[in-house]
Amino acid sequence: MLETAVICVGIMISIALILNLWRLLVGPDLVDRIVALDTMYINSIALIMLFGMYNKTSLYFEAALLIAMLGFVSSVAFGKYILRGDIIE
Amino acid sequence: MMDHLPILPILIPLFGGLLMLLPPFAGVERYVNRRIGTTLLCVLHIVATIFLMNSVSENGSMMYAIGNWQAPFGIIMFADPLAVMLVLLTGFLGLASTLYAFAGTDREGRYFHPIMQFQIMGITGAFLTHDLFNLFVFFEVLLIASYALLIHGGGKQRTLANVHYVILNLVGSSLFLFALGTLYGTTGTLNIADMSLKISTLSAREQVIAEAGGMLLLVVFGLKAAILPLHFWLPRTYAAASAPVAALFAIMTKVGVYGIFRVYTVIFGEQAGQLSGMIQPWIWPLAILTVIIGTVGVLASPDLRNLTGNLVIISVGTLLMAFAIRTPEATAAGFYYLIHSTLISAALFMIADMIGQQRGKAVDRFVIARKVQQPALLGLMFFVAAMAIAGLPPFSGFIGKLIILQSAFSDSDKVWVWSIVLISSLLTIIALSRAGTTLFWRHAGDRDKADKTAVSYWQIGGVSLLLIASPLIVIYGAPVIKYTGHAAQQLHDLSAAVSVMQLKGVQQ
Amino acid sequence: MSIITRLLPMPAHSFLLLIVWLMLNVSFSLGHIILGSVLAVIIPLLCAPLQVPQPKLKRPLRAVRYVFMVLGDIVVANVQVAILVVGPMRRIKPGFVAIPIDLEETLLITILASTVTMTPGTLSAELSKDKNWLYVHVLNMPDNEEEVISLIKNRYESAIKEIFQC
Amino acid sequence: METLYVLCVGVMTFSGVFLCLRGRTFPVVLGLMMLGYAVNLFLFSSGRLNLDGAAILGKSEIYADPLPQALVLTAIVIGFAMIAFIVILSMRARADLGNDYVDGKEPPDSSMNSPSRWSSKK
Amino acid sequence: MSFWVEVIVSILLIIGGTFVLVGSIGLFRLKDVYCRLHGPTKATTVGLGGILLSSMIYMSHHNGYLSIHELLITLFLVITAPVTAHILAKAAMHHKVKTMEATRNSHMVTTAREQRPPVSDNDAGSS
Amino acid sequence: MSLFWIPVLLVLGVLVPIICERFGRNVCTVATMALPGLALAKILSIVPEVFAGNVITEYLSWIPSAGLILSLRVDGLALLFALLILGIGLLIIFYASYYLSEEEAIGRFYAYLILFMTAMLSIVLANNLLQLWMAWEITSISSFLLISFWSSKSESRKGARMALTVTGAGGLALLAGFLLIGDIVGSYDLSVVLNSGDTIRDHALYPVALLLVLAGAFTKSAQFPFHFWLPHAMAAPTPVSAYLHSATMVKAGIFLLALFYPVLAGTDLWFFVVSMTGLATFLIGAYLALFQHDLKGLLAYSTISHLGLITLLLGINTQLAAIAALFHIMNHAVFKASLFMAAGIIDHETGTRDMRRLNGLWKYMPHTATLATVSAASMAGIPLFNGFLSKEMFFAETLDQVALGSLSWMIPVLATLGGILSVAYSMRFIHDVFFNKEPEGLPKTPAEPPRYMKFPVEILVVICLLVGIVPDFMIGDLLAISATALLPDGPLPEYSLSIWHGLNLPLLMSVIAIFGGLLVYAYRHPLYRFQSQFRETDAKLVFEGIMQGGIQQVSRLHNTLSNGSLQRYIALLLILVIVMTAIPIIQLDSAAGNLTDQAVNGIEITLAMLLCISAVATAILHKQRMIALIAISVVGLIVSITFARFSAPDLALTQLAVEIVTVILLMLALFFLPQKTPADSAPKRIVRDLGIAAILGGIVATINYAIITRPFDSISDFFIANSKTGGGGTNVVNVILVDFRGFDTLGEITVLGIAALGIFKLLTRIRLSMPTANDKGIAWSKDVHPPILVMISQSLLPLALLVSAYIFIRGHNLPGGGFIAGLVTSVAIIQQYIAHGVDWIKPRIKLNYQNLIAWGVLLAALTGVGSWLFDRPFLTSWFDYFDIPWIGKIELASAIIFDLGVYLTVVGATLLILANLGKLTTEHRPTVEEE
Ligand code: NA
Ligand code: NA
Repeated sequence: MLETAVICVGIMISIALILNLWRLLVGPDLVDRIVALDTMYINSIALIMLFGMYNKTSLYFEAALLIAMLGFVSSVAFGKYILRGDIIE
Repeated sequence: MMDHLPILPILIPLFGGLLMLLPPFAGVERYVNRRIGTTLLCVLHIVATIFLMNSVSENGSMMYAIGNWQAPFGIIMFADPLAVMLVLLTGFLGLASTLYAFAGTDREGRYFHPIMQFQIMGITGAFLTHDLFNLFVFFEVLLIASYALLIHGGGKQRTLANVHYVILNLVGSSLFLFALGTLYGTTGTLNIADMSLKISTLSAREQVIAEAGGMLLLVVFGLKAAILPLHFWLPRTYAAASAPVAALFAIMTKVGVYGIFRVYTVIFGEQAGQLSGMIQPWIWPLAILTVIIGTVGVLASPDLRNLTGNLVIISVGTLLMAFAIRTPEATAAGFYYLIHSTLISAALFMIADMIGQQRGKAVDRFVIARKVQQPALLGLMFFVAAMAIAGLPPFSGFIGKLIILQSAFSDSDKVWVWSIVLISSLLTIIALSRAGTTLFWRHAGDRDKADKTAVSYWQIGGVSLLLIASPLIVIYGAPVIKYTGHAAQQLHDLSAAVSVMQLKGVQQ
Repeated sequence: MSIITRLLPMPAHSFLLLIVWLMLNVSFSLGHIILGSVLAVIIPLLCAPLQVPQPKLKRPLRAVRYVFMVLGDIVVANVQVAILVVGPMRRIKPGFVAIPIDLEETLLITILASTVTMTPGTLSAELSKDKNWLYVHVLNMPDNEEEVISLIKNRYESAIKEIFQC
Repeated sequence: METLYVLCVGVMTFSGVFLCLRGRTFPVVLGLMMLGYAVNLFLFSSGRLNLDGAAILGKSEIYADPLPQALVLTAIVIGFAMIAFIVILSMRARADLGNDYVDGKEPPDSSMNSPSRWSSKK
Repeated sequence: MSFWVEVIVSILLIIGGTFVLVGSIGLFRLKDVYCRLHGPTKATTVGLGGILLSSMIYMSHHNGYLSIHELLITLFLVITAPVTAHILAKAAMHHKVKTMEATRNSHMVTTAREQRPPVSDNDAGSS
Repeated sequence: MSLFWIPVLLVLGVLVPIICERFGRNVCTVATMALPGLALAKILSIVPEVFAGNVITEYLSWIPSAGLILSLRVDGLALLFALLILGIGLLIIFYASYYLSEEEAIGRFYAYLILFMTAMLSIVLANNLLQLWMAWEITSISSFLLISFWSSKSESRKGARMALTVTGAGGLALLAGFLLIGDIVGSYDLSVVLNSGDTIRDHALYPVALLLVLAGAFTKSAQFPFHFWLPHAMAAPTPVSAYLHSATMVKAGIFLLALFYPVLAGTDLWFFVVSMTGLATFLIGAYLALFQHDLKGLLAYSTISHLGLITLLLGINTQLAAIAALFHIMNHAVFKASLFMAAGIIDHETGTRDMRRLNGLWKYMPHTATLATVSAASMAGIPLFNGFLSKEMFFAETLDQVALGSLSWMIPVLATLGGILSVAYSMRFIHDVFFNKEPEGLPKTPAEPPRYMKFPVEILVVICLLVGIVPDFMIGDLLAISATALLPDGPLPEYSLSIWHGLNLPLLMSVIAIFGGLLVYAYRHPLYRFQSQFRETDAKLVFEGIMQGGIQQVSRLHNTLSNGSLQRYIALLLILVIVMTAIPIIQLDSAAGNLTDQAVNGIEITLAMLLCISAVATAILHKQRMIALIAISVVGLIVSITFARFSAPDLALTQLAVEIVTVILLMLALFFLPQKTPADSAPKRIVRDLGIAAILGGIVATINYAIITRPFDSISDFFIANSKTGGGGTNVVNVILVDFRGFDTLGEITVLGIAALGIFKLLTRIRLSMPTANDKGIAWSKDVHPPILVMISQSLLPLALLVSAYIFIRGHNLPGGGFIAGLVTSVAIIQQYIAHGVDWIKPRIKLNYQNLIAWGVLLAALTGVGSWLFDRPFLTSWFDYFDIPWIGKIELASAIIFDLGVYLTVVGATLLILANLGKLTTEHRPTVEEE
């Protein structure tokens, strides 16, 4: 059962990622693309956790944690860029 | 300490460069401390290398297993006569450049001395390491240091030259990694000697894959060495660099040449079956064309620095010819020529700078300009350097070219090597005589007396150090050639390296 | 100033860090408690120059309750949003509202704004310069804007005020 | 899996090389980054692909080849240093030369000539 | 693994996955940037929370000890997601991204992007 | 005393004039003459031994492996030349002290002259081919210096360059010839080579060697068609012309022919090439000499002509001809040197050398005129003067050969014609200058020169007369002994050195020559008119034209090839890669190895698809830079997921952290760069680039596939086996990084540190224009630090630092390590910079990032050196487990300190870069350029 659930969720996340990429490429605004990228970060965390469950290992935890932390910084930086151009001032 | 000799030439500049970043060496006003420190470091590097050389000459090649991890698993520093010779050359060049920089270059921007030390460290490491990936790392050390040194002093030309230089080398580094992946993926090892043993045990198909990796490496080394058609970056880059930096860069092309010598006589050497001599069909035309294109560049150069840059290209082509002959004798001749050409081209970069310093806005361009302030001094230096680099007796270039010519083995080699080397020499003589007559003899009016541009004693010291070496390696030609012969013979002797590193595997 | 206050300028922070450390290492061994405590002391000290003094949490229990309330709201809100998203797009009638806020401290405003974003169909879009207005984007605006305003003010802002007692 | 993997490496190489051949610094930097990804994946795979065998002792029976991983790690760091340098260098070039062409000037064979070229000469 | 644990894990997983997907569908389908921001900040975060919870239970069960570090990721996301959304909404307003036609009070974007207090509808109409 | 003293004395002699110049001209002259004088004494001291028929040789080993064994040899030929070089050389030095004006740097002049003398003497004394060649080249160089002595004159520079080019080219051919001979004989030792005549002549490569040697000899001796440089070398001061370009250097070629006469001569090829070249040179030189208006020009062409004569004699292949050649070498040296000096006196005293203006000088300088007349008569071959004797021998030898078959009669006829012309130009030299009306518009009033300026001329004139009158007494022995060098086998043939040989054909030829010459001179004006129809080609202009044109062509080629286009350079690089790797890859019949593809699932396909699409999108969208940056972020993200998927968690973490930092960096930079790429490359170039990219992508993929589908043995098993026991960690990757291959890591952090320093250098004094609005024209938001962001960022900092400590500490055993921890710390601090701004952070973070880098690398390196204390190699790790009550077993390892070094370096470098980059828009920007 879990196996099936994992596969189902895997497919869901895959679809989600494809939808994200679509938005990322289509835009239309830069902000749309950044939102898409941010969503992709979060979806990747889901995917990596899923890998962990699939392989029954917690080795992926740090990767997920790091994506959460760094993805935030990245999205904020992108946002700041649009707002101010200069992200550190 | 003697046990650690093979690592000292790497560690001295590393620690030195780091200390230069810290008190009491760091800071605008402490440049005197830095100068004293950096001179000591250069001398220390040379002394350590001489000890190492002595030890290697007496007891044979030394290996140093870093972290006490033995070959083929750990990273091995392998001090064979060739590597030690090149390290000594590097140290010598470093000292000359450093002294020259005391004239003021070192105060034109930050971190000059530390980065110079890192540069020396990178080059030294590249010569000493016997691990292909570690070679990559040292390549990157020397490259990043060279990027930083190249922009030293600022200015549009330097920035532009640096853009080209950096981008090309980044592409080159990517290729290096592709090559490394290919070679590791087929042989499963990184130690150069071990790889050469593994290569011979591969199946024919795997050898073909390894061959692709080897070819990639040739491009990588070729880019560093500036062989045709990868040479375009060199004259402009070297011309843009400040003089002591350009002088130190004279050894950098030799790192590429060294890589070619090392990799293709060891990894793809005689034991490598069908891969033995795999670059032979390439290296001949490339070497010849490199000499030709360098000569064309020499004739077409608008100024002395560009001309010297093109002379460096010629020297690389000549070295490749020596490699292509593929005998220990020719290799030995190549090594001698390498020492000579490195020292003299370095000196010429400095001389070009001093001439430029006295000719106002025309700098070292071949146009009528005001008279140089010290024609006798600079003229003599230029004359000696020009004679030497053109291969005219009684200076080192003559001996270098002579023994390369002598080492041409078959009749067809002779035709090619002799005609190319000699014609290139003639054209170089023509170009240098035109350059010299223009720079020193064609001038518009006398110079303004108030305009004091006399060269400093540091500059004279730096250049003299390099120029004096030329007659010295002529007078002591016999021991030097004996040494290079020994170095060449050791390079070709895989079984010696294998036994020093206690490698197990197929031997031939 | 006692040594303890000097070493632990923010005891709550330090405690939180220790807890997080133990969670990270998935271990409650003595070694990790010691190591975690050391870090919990050192890190706040290192960060101290970069911290601006914040209002103190006055009613922790109320805070816990608030957290659970918000969590509950999040779940509910998400189901609503999910239905909206999956359903026909024309049913969605978004809009902006400006919510007057009485909170003074930036921390509290931040908490409110975050809560607003995490809960039902609302998203804190902008804070006016004078910190008196929070512009909120509402995914599906009820016919009466005041519903949103009063929900936020009554359900969240008042709770926050209560927690920090200001 | 292997086919899929090399497909990705190939496409990234393609894209990286194409970008490296552009005439302005920013795309070239992107190209070098892209090439860097391709190279890292290439070097990484020289230890062959292993799906469940992180080289942490005691966590699995078969281990992935740890050596290429270490090499790639070094390569990533060095690549980062290099990219950082070239990024700032392109800024410097923009400041010194007044444009962002890799050659410091518009290439002679560039066919298009946009009137609104972004340049500020001071 | 006991059946019930597996059921709980699977259900949480499926719920999480669904929300993740819904979030991305929202990003895909919704008509303007402001609406699209709701998807990832809410649904995806919650979805991820579900998956993390599921992973937590599963790993705890698998390893035989309580594996709660997944909670940290959730905590982290709950703290950061609103800020990201806030910054991006600010960015969207700054970029003068068009709101969808049905948006009420879209004039507020003008005052909001300048961080001024809102003006009444009448004022907005006249200015 | 060793023979080696001769060159040593002379080399020291080079320094004497430079040192003595300050003591006045006379002292300088005397001092300069001293050492060559000593050398001459040494030569004279061995004359008896040489006359006794001995060949004196001495050896000094130098670089034996290259055949460079210094060795000297004095035989008759060498003796003859050595006497000429030193004897005439001393006279020239003496003469020059009067010739050069007071303000000229006579010290430098003498130094060059002695340098030349050394080289020239080394040529004739050399007993080793390579040594000979070295000296040969130095004569070219010193000749260059001497011709260009008046360097401010364009003609001097050009003349010097031309001489250097022509003789230099010949010299390189000569080297090839010598190397070939060395190969054939197996030695460069002249004693050996001279005894291997048959070996050489019989060798298949004899023609090649001969032609190469002749190329050297002919260029040096100004033989047709290489003669053109010599007249232009006359731009040199006259002592130089007298010494180099008549008496000695040009004779080096002749010397070479004589030296190799026993080895190379005697074949038809020798005869044909040497004698025909000599004949042509003889006639052309004589003919052109007649039409020169410049006194020195006349002498120069006459020299060419006489050199041709000697060459012709050496080419004739008879023994008597060789002896005649030697005889004429001596005679020519003597009379031509004296003529040049006389010409120099005339120039010196009248200020011109133009024979159209020089007339009737006998009246003004009768003494000089007498001397010049005697020498000129000798040149013309008038009886009682030395030139007559050798020229008569020459006429005799032209009669005595049959090599041209039925056309052999032409040689004596042409020789006579040459004789006629010689008489004619000699007549002109005497009549036109010393008689023939009054001088016209001379710059100076002519007068006799200083007494001793004529002294060298007098000596030479006396020799001319003595040799002409009592030849056997004067030079009989010298000629004989030098002839034995050319004709080593058997006794010398019969010949007689006397004025009167009876009425014979050669005498008739002489008579014809004298009267014919007078006749030609008498009717010279119609000849001048005839000659003036031909446009005079100035060899200098032609030569310079060819050189300039050549260099222009070469420059054009060079500029076309290296047009400064980076795109072209990269394309060339990549094309080379394609060509070189495609060749082996094509040999691979199938890329696939024997490992089967592992199964894929939908997620992996999706990820691959996303990766490929975003990679391609980055390329397509690169003109919209921000979008490209977002796209490449996706690539980076998926690459790190890929690492995670293929069991490389450390890599995933590193890739992720690096990716974010890089993107932030790019964003910082992008602010100062154009936001969009406006103009783009031509479509043709895009197609080309796409082609290169596609092929290269294909090749890389193929190689990759070929590798990963084949099994291999690697050294990695060792690492897995020893990670715990030898490195004390269970994360093998980390143990490799900090222990097995810690040296790589040390290098890597050094790179990072240097990069940061270099970037700091790049940022100092950078002048950037900041856009005030984005690419849509919207002015930047006024909300610099959004309060909500500030609040959250500062709350996250402790958490981030904790995470970074966590990642650091566990690295040795689980994924993590100093590098990733460092990046996490940096990103956390950067986040503070983003939220709070530089102005706020600057006073609050007192870290000196430069020191942090230095200490970081230092710490790592010191950990390595620490192992020396335990007598272990650099970077040998140490670890141990300690059992502590209550806590349990804990591990301490040196690798942790090493990793701490890595951590500090990463933090220092990243922050040095990013923080300083951030400062560019604030007043904290780096401005101090000087350290
Ligand atoms: Na800034
Ligand atoms: Na006259």
